[in-house]
Amino acid sequence: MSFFPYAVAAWVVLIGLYGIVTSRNLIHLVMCLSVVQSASYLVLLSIGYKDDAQAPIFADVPLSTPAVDPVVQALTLTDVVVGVTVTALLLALAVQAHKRYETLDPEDLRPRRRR
Amino acid sequence: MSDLAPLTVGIPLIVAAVLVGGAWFVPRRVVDVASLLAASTVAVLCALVLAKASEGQIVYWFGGWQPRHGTAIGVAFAIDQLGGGLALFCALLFVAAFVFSWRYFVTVGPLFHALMLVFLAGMLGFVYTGDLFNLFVFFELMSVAAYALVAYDIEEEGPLQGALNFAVTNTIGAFSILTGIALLYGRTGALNMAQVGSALAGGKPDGLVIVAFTLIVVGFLVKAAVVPFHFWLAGAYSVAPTPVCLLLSAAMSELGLYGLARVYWTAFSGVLDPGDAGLQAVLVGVGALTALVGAAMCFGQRHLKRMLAFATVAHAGLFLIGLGLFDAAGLAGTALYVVADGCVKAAMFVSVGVVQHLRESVDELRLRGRGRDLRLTGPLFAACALAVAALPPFGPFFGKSLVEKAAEDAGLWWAPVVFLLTAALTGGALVRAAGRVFAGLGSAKDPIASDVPGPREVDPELEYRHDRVPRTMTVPAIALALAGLGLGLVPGLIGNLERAAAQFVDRPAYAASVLHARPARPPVKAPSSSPSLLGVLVGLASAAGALALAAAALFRSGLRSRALAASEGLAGALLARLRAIHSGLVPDYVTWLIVGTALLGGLFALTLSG
Amino acid sequence: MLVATVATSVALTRDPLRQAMLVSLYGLVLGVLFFVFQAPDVALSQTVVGAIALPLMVLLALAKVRGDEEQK
Amino acid sequence: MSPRTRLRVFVVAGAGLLGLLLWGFAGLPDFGHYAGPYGDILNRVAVHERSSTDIVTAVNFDYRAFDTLIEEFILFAAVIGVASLLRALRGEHSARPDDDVPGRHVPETSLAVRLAGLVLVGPTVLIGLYVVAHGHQTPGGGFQGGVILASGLLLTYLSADYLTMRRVGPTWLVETAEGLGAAGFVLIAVGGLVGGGAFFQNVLGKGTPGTLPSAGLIPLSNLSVGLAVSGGFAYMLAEFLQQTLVRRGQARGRRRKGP
Repeated sequence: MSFFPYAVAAWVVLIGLYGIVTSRNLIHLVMCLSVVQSASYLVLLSIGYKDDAQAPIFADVPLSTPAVDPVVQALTLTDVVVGVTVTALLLALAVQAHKRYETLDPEDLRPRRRR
Repeated sequence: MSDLAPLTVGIPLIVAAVLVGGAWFVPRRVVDVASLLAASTVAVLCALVLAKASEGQIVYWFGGWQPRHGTAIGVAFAIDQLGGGLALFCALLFVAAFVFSWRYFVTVGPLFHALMLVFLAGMLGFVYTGDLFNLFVFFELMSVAAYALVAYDIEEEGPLQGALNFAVTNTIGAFSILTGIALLYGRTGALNMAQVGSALAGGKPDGLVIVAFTLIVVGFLVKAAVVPFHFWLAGAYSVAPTPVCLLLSAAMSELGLYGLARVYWTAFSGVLDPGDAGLQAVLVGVGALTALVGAAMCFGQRHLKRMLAFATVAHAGLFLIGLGLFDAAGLAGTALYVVADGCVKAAMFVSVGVVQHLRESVDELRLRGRGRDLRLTGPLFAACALAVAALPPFGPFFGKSLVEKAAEDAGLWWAPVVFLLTAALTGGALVRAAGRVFAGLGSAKDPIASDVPGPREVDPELEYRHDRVPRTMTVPAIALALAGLGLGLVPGLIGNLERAAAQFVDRPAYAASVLHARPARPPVKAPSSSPSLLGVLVGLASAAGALALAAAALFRSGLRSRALAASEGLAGALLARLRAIHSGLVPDYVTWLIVGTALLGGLFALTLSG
Repeated sequence: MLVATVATSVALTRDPLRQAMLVSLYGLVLGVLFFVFQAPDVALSQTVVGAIALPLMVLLALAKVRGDEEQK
Repeated sequence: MSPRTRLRVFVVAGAGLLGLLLWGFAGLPDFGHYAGPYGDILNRVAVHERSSTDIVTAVNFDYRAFDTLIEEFILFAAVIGVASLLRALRGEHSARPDDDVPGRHVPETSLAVRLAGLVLVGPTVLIGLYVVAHGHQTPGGGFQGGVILASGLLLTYLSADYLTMRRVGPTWLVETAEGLGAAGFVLIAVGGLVGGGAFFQNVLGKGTPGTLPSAGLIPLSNLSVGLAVSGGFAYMLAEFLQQTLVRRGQARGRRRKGP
């Protein structure tokens, strides 16, 4: 059980990448990318977890209670925001690409000329 | 005095926020002036910071959270001479870019300027920071600003795909870096680079360390556009607006490599021995591959911006060779090479921008002879092309020969050959372009050149046509070119760089300075070297090779030799293979990224864990 | 375990509209998991972002694209 | 590469990557047995030093506030990016703003949704504000609250229509909020520099842990982040929303022009 969360994270990375590699739709691709990113939240939070410890919030518990690592949580928080902003930008790009090329399938964007 | 360091990041951010907040009230000229002023102020501040950093490393703790008992609890900037110098270089490039864009975009509001300022802040913070997670955050800031800037010119023909590929691959790169950082945090419980380094030092390079190193290296190599992570670059650069191109090519790729060097020397050098032959072989090998692939692709382009983009790839490979030597001499040479080459390439991008501005095309063949009346831009471009071919005594030559020398000292006898080939091919392509566009030489057909013509754009941002080149465009071109060409001749610069590099690679001193407030000073005396006779010969040879290649490409119909035809066929076949790989599809590029990561990881595992 | 399953189904769903729903579910599941990991702050923001903001943007983008295709 | 070869290559390389990741993760401390020093130190000292009972917020807005500042500007850059990406079509395709097109087709909304939306707007905004204000004591903070506030704006859209939404939160206001919030955060940092000697130096009294006006500058930072985030997200959502409408309006325009 002690390794399980990490294995899940690795699996999430792989499956997200698989989705990207086989994607036929740019919006689908962007969502798969956000799945890949979510793996990093999993890794970070799993690292900081401690058995039998409470959340790092001392609003109504004594200060001596063991608590899980707050730093990884702060990092994850930042990471979540970064992830969603990048996703938003990518979605805007995908919408714009659809306007331009009238397709979302990457295969249709394949160039026909020598590069 | 050390309070100035955070201001270099704060000022552009606050100006950007004000520009956007007041977006609808502020006239365009005010925006121009404000952003130019902000960039210049930042450049001055960077110079002051650099001056201070040469007296000893600046360590600045945000919020005043000094480390307790040698444990960092806050975020710090740690600025040494090399970092300070690089930051100054970036800031100056931004000044040039803002001057150039004075007349470039006419119709757009302040969004462009705000993005540029955010981009500037991202670069500076990335260079200055001494904290791993902060490094990641700045990396993302830089990236997001860059994605938006690349796609900024939405009216042009192909930006979106380039921007999309750029954004997807670089996001995966950033994810890779973050996972690497998470692994390090899990092992060491620290995010400060110095502390991570101290915690890792002396340990054995086990799976976690190697995988973390691989992931971080991959992330930075994606940004630096090193084969096989380079695919996004040409598409992105060839579509970005000229001022953005200048920054991407001259600064951003190089910052990726800087990040690699910084993280390696501060965090990993205690556990992965810099003298390790395997480590060196992997990175130098990847660098050499990148240089050759980039150079070959560069020679096969006719879209001038794509040509410069592949030249950027090729040079990133050369820089990686310099860094991959993992010693101070290689680092110093690379630093000089980066700055000189960056200035030269920025000047060339500006020249292309001028041509595009006047002739509405960036296509080498279509432009043939149409640049003849550009009395200033033509010679400038040609001189820069020769500088790329490492003609002595131009700036890039000095950097290149220093790296070559360091490589030879490290026992890599074949390195000068790679340098020679790369410089000759990239320089040759650019000299060819200069000859065709500005002198009208050669024919308007080229069997080797790519079929992708430069987009036939009528730049909608230019509401009025110019027959004259605005001075705001020529001045930065001249300034950049002069800086790049003359850099190697600045007295004492090389010695200074070598001292700075020696400080950069001294991990224990860095850690002591950051964690225990013991100021690290650059060593007083370092062996100063100058280019050897062999270096000069190699430089002359590569310049001659560039001229010969350009001549062969331009006057092929006049020289009906069988050998030429045969070599042309061979080159064509080789290029066809390479081009097939550059398919322009995101899924392909992501697949290559995965392949590259797995390969690099495997190689590191084989060479390091023994 | 649940996370892995939902993530897999997100990546394997081809129809973007259905995928958007699954992404929302995935965000929710992750949020719950983070709560179990004793990270209420992160759980809150993950739920807000992953289950609401992100799928909303995707849906809007899809609506836009669909609208374009209909009119063709 | 054809899709098939790509898949083959991926299977091989992906297996390598999976192995690599697992090898790396194997070196981590066992799940649930982490013992890094950084977080423990903060857990011990932060309540005293910062009077903030939520340590995560203390880390985000004080110890590592600089990260959060940059994160805010990533959001800022993305918002500008979305705005600049989606900008062209407005000028390009429809000469006048679509909202003014007479007889514009308003998407049908059922009465139930409208009612539910209207009922929810108030609480949503309230919850958003609460989450922002109490970030230093309980879970939540400027970011989470900001997103909730932004989604409140979208509820307005659901319950009424786009025009009302524009009236409630005009674009320039939203954008100004975004800029102000972001600038405010930098100003707080600079204020620390002027008042206390370091970027982000705390210059206000710490107050009693657990009460609303405590924890020094953290609530202020929270507030400006909340402003920036709600402005930013609202702007992005509105921008996407407008995209769906622009075309609809334009489709009508085209049909009118057609034979």
